[in-house]
Amino acid sequence: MTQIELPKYSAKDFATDQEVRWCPGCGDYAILAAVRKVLPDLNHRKENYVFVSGIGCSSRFPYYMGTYGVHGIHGRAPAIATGIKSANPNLDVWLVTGDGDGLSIGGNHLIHMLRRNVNIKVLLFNNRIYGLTKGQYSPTSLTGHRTKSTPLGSIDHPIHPISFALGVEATFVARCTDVNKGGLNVLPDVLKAAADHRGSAFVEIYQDCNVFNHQAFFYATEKDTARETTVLLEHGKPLIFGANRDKGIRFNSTRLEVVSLENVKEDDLLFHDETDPALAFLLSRMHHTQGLPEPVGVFYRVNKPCYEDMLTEQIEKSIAQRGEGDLEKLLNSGSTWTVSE
Amino acid sequence: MTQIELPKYSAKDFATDQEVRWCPGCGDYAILAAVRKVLPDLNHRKENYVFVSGIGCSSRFPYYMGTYGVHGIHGRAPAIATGIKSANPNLDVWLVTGDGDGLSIGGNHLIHMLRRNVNIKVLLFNNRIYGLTKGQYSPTSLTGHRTKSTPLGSIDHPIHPISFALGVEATFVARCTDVNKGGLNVLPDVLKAAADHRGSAFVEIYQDCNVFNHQAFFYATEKDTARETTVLLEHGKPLIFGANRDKGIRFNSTRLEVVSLENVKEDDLLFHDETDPALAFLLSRMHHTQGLPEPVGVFYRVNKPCYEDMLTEQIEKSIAQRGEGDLEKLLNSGSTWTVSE
Amino acid sequence: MNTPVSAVDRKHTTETLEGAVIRFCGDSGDGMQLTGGEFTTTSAVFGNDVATFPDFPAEIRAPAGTLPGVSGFQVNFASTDISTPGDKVDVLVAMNPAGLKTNLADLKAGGILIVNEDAFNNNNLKKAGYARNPLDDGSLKDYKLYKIPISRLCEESLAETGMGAKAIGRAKNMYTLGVVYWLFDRSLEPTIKHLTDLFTKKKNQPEVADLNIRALKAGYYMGETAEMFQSRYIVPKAKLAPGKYRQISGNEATALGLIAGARLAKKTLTYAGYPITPASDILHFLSAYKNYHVKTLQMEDEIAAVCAAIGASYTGDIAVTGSSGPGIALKGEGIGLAVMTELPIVIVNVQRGGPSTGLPTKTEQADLLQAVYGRNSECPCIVIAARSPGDCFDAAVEAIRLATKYMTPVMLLTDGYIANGAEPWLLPKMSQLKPIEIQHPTAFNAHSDEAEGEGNNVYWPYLRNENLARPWAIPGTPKLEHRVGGLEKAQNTGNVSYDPMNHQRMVDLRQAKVEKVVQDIPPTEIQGEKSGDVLLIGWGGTYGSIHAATERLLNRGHKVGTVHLRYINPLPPDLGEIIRRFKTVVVPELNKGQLIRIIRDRFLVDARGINKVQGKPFLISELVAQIEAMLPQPRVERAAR
Amino acid sequence: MNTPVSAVDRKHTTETLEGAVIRFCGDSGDGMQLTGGEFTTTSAVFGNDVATFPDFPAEIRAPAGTLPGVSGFQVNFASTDISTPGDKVDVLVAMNPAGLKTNLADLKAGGILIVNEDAFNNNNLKKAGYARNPLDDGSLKDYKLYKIPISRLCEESLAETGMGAKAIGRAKNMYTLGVVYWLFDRSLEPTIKHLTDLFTKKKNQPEVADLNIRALKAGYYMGETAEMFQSRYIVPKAKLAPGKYRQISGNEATALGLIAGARLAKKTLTYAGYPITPASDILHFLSAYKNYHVKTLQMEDEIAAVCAAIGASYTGDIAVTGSSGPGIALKGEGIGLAVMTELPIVIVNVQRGGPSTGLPTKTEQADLLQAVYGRNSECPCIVIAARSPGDCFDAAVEAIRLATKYMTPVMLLTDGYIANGAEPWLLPKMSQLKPIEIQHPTAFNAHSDEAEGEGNNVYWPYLRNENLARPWAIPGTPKLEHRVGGLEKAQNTGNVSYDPMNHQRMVDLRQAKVEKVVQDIPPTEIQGEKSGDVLLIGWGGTYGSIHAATERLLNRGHKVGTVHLRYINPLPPDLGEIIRRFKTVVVPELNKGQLIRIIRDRFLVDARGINKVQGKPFLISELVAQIEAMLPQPRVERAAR
Ligand SMILES: Cc1ncc(C[n+]2csc(CCOP(=O)(O)OP(=O)(O)O)c2C)c(N)n1
Ligand SMILES: Cc1ncc(C[n+]2csc(CCOP(=O)(O)OP(=O)(O)O)c2C)c(N)n1
Ligand code: SF4
Ligand code: SF4
Ligand SMILES: [Mg+2]
Ligand SMILES: [Mg+2]
Repeated sequence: MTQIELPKYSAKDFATDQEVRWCPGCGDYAILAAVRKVLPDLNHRKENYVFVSGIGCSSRFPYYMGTYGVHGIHGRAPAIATGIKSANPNLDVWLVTGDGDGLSIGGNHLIHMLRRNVNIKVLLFNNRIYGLTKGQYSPTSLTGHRTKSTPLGSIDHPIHPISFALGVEATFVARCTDVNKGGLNVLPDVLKAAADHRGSAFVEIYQDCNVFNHQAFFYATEKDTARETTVLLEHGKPLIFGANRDKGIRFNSTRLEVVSLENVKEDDLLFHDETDPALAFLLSRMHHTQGLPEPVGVFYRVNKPCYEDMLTEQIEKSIAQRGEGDLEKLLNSGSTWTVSE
Repeated sequence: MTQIELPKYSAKDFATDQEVRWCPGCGDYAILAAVRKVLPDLNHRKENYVFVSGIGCSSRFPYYMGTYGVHGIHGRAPAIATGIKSANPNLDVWLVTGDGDGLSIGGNHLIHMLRRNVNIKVLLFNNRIYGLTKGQYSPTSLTGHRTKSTPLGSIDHPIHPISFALGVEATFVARCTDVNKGGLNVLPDVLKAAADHRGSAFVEIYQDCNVFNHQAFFYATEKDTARETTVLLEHGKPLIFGANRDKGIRFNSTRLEVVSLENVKEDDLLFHDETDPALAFLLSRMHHTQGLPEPVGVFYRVNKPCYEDMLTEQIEKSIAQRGEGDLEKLLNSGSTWTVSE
Repeated sequence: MNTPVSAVDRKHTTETLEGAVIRFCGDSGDGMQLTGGEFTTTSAVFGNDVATFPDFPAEIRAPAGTLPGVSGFQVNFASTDISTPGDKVDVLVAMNPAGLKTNLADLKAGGILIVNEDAFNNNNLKKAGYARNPLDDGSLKDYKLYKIPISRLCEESLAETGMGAKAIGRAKNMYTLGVVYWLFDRSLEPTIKHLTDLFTKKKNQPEVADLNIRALKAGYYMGETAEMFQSRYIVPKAKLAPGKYRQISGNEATALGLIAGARLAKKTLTYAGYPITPASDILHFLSAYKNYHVKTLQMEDEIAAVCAAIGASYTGDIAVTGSSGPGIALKGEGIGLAVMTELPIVIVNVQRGGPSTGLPTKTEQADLLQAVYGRNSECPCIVIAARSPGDCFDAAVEAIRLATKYMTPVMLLTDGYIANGAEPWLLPKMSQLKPIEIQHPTAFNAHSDEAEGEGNNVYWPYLRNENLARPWAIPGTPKLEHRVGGLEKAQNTGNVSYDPMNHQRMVDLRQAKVEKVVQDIPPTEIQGEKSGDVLLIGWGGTYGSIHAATERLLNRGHKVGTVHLRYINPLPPDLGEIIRRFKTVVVPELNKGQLIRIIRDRFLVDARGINKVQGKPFLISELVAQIEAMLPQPRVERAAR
Repeated sequence: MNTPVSAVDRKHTTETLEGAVIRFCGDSGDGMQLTGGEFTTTSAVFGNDVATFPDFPAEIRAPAGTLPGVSGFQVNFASTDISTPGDKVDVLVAMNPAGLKTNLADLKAGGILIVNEDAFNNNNLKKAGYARNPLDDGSLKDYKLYKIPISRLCEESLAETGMGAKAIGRAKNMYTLGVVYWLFDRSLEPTIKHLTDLFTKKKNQPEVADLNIRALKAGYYMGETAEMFQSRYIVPKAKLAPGKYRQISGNEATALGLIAGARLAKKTLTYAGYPITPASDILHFLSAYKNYHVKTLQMEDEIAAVCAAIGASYTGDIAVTGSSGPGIALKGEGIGLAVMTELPIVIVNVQRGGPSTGLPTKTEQADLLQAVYGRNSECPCIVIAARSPGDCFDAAVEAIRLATKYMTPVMLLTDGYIANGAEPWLLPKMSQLKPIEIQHPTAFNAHSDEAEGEGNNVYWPYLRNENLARPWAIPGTPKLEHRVGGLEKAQNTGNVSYDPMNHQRMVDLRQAKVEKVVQDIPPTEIQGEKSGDVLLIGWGGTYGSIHAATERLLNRGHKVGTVHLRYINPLPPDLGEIIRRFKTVVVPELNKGQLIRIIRDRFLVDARGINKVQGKPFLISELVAQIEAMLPQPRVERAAR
């Protein structure tokens, strides 16, 4: 395709005339604003964007983006998106889902999209609750969580979205928060990194459901705690955190521990390696409740051929080998015979 | 329950009068024989066993077990089994599935059963192919695999069942092979360990589909290669392998390498720790094609409360607190009023 | 407590009414559902017959003050028998401009319109799309308009509590309720008791209880003192069947019915679900009843839910799954497995607006053909429907009874309207409900040819009893080990069978089993004439509207009879005979014509449909008008009565 | 090459036949499908009309020699027009006792029975459940029995090749085919060519080709020299419509039709599937046609497949998904989304025996009501059906045409019988097929009130054309960015709408759109009488049997007319008028009565069904017998002809 000059877009170009209908104070607003703001910087044509979603509060996202979009059915967005991307690999396909949509009913589709490495950007809004259906527990709800459907507390063990994605061969896995009042503004950088990745990119976003699970992630987003309970992952750099950047993470045999930088040198800290799946998995098990900060940023990033590229390649190779398909010939193939008048 | 004396069972007690209908040479026969042989040793009552499956060659398994059984629908065995186990926690529920049944259509149900830690034993017969539907590629088929539906080779990246299970919070994860001509007879031991585990137990079994994917795992099962391409995991023991047990696995920073025991002391080898999820994950990435032996045995085993226990506990607690539910009272709850004659 | 007594005061004239329809509307945040619910309970406890229609906005919250954010609650209360929340509204209470805009059309000419004047500010007017303030421009001159500065009055009367502005602002619904209570001469007691229970006892927030009770009383006193209303209204007690009553919504009644059904069968209940509007509340209700040995499994999706129910059923529990709309579509394959394995499960379908995600919070009756035909191959299910909130209880018990008697799935159809709507419910006595007999075999039931000896020596899971049901041996029973599954089964032995004649036989048997249910169907009741011009055939949640419309038509002298079906598959055995007694058959449905497809097919009668697909119940008036248009000759002479 | 010439020799008498039905049967491992296929091709190439019926064992392999392991292939070849593989068999070739046991009942009295004598050893006899050897006990005296020691003869004749025993053993099917070729005076050429193509060219195994060709010839010479058969049979060429033919199975024709449809629309085809018997072959065929720009996606399940098709459709591809049985049940929710988003997709349903997993390898026609009604809410789909293997091509093209013209899903029904069966197919000429016009808008199509200026300034995705279809703008088109989804959409703008009247309008529109298809339905063709005693209404894969039965009934002088439907939803507009011209309407179906439900409902005619659910097609004779029993008076006088 010849590159036609790209218009200069602003966040406003990515808005629609539809009223945004989330509850006041919902974390979704911040994510929407961030996405609208990041897209103009990505140098893609607006008409090539397709936002795809399932069902849930989060899944209303496409209605608020002035791009092409499909508000699908519950859990099936990855399959719809795969169809879109296969049909036209030039499109920039983004997928917005929730912890229920993406990990409960839709978990399997997500798995297979990720392992196929279809070049789609997945934003999973994790609010640890079913928002749209008014407050039942979700696969990421903590054990014991009392919700409409678990008045005595949930008895399920929650899924860890990052571990999940790593376990099913995702090639890009990241985490950030809807807002960050601690000063780390990871969301836009992660969105850009996801956009730049050629392949499936999985981004978990801690999101506040203001109505049914308020403050679930305040430890990770509020000014006084965010820097203590989260640590930013940067490839090749040591894991340092704390409001004063005075703490670090270190290996202790195969497990991790927090150390004070007063006692330990930076060089002895754990250095992040985005290409190491087992390290990424280890990092995905860190919980602030165990005294370990929860990593934000890119856990894992590797290059693998992506699905639609291989699909196109097979078609092109097949044409190169067998020639552009001639239907008349195809019909006439096999053993034919002629009955004359 | 009072413990009634257990009959002495033999493998024959677990057979049925139905003809076993797998292709001659199918790996499923060996697994069936092993299961029938192990069950008598487990000291459970025959009438308490329920074998549940989905659809596939492997999923015909329940028909060949003289126990209770449900041959379900494609992919849904974990949900059926969860219903069974919740309804009667005293039953011993085993689930037999294939790489297609369990990881393609049924991946999501498996995830949620595993993370809920329902006390069910899962045997996943991985033959890297759809057997019953006569030879299409499956989620574990290797990239490039030519099958009926991929005449030019598969373009999907395969899923690793062990990584998958670890990523979704399974509490017991193991691997073995249908047969083992290299002398390691892991299958019965793993079956017993799975049976002993209180919680979901996930067992991947490399299985030869004699017709549509013959010899896919011969490297791991045949006499001349098995000891070179597999390594037995034993908790607390170093990873040693080779026909002469002369090779070991060692950490090299965060990655693994093969070393010769001529040069390296056993103490410097990697020691297996069943309770370390990140280590288990690292082990799940080993491939013989990269010169690393593939682990068999138990990758991971931890104790967590299981679903049906917590379910029962909530019911009991609720009864203790609120008293045995009285329906007449319940009907009369809320604001009532009386209309007199 | 110093509450006003409900004696008629002297300052106002009083009018006695047969009944009235009142609708509260406002923003989702204005607490209209609670307000309406309280008014309903109070009226019911007082002794009126009541019927309600809560109308929520779509599941997701709209911005405050906008049209999509409007929440409404309508209640019809009367001294006579009523069966619907009413067509037109006598009193409309609008808490904001958006509420007024979306609801005014339903207010009767000359009706009472109470508005919160304070909410009609520029901002809100704009959000509601009003160019000018309707309170001032004369556009409301056809109504009895009461402009009350509710926000300000409420605030003033609560200022002394020292509570925050937000909390006080929230109490204005109770202030409004107080006004309306005064207007209709209702007691404040039930609401005060409820507020105390809710805030003081349950949530341990006595200050909130106090605030709301103060607001309620302040509103009441305002009515009493402000000389704003010319008249008060009295709606006397209704003559209801004697007994103990409570308000109940359809979803709660379904939940209770399922518990009762399991109890009657002396078994535990497993309910496997996945949240979806408007079925979720069944899951919520049941999950609170753990001490009734109820197991609720919130599964990962609807397919898992139906499959978990199948697993629980195989294991011997009373197994139920429920959903709505797309969730039911997803269960088709699973229901097929239950049909083939001949395991009893109940599938509750709380129908909602569709197709696809459709109008999730709105009602519809458009899943009937899916229930009867919507699975691959010949896959018959028993299908029954509930007609009203309270009837969901009976229908749920019946579903369990039929499923276990015939060893086959039963689909129970309810809908968003009766699921969320509530009505006074005459409490059943458990002791008077018929027990559900279930026997799990514990011994061999057949003699295999191969084996020697006399007496039974095998268990045949597909042997049949007089109802064509197979035996239900459950895991844990020694010697009866057997396997079930989705492949065709040989009659008797239950082994997998590819035999053509066996397949024919089993397909026939599964069908015959469902048809056997006719033996359980009581003679069909006909409301009105037993023969004549028009037979109305209804089903499900339209009962109230059709019933009321029939009354009205009968009053006008039309020869109309009405049948309302509980049993849809199979149909009642006497239906054909009834149909033949009428000149015209009319089938009103909230769909494009579904039951009518089956009626026409089955009875070859040129039935006509009255159909509406607007996410809303029928109005009595529209039914009457359409039916009258179909009647051979308008009975003018009697219509004048 | 030194192949026998097909001249009639002197040693044997020759009989000329109008046609013959031959069935090859044996163990799954005996290569019966290949054998039957070769005989068919040879006969077709020779100029006979042919029809086939492959009958596989259940998907899973049974142990060698057992009854469930038997594989059969029946071919009917004739010098006249035939439309079914035949009811009864003239020649049965049984390679083992199990084959004999399961197939003998279908052999005509006096028919030819060729058996591989060597296979009738104790072991095999026991596996087949024979207490004594039927070849010796006189039980086969009603047939012309030819006991040939095929294994030994074949082995001897191939000994000199030096190939292994296993390879030689496998070639015995070709030996047998040679015998049969001799018996029916067929040329060996087509098979020799095929063996060479397959083994020498494709698989590079010339030694295997050689082995099989030798076996084939050896069999042929045995027939010639052994003086075993008294007579040879000649089945002359048939008079077929002139043109170029090939053998085609329904699944292959469907695949080709889908490619052709996409070509005619000048678009690329995306086929998203998930393996399932008997639909998998469509996926297999299509996945080999990458150079036709065909994209095949084997998704993780059927739900993903229909959703991927929806995604591809939104993006502008011709999007198709296909499945069978339970796989179709799973697609219901997704189809609903396609209906709501008004996106064109084709769903191919290769029907199989059910319910649930049922009889996966057997045929049935029991998914019709699911196709028409099987989704939540009012969710109409266009439904069409293919009648024969070759017809699948046309039906697939038509499905794509209708889907894109009306912007809505089309369900294409085929079944296991026509999907696996093959028939001679007169090749269509691409140039003579009507192009499918599709326009993707590239500019605004409406004027929004809010915006200033003249001319169009917005894109309305739910504006409608004369067919009520909405425009199909695709991603990548500047300025036409828009969103679709499963919530109810406002007419024109396509915004989410909860408006009651809009909902009614959209429900009506989606229905009206499907009903518009009547304008595409050509006048209904009637086979036989245009009015009279019995109108047969058929649909789908029963065409051959019903057609042949009709011929036979007409020959016997009955006043019978037959209509075979391609269009099921909507029905042809002239069907009602045709129905009224006949005294009785009979609907034969391989189900418990499904089309008949719709016919009765729609036309209020007391249609009667002929129904069979045995996993097998109708026999002509059973149809004739049942229809004759319904005829007012047997026409004895002409039946004697
Ligand atoms: C098939 C189906 N099942 C269930 C639902 C009901 N439903 C809608 S959204 C939702 C869960 C939403 O949770 P999540 O994905 O976490 O999104 P959130 O609202 O929290 O952003 C459910 C259960 C549905 N629409 N469709
Ligand atoms: C809903 C549904 N989809 C598809 C199928 C067809 N099907 C049966 S088994 C199977 C795959 C079997 O593969 P696997 O689970 O690996 O088992 P194997 O036969 O290899 O042991 C498929 C696709 C089905 N029966 N049901
Ligand atoms: S319910 Fe929760 S997630 Fe949904 S819009 Fe409201 S605050 Fe946001
Ligand atoms: S097809 Fe493969 S997996 Fe299935 S029975 Fe045969 S050998 Fe075993
Ligand atoms: Mg959520
Ligand atoms: Mg497999």
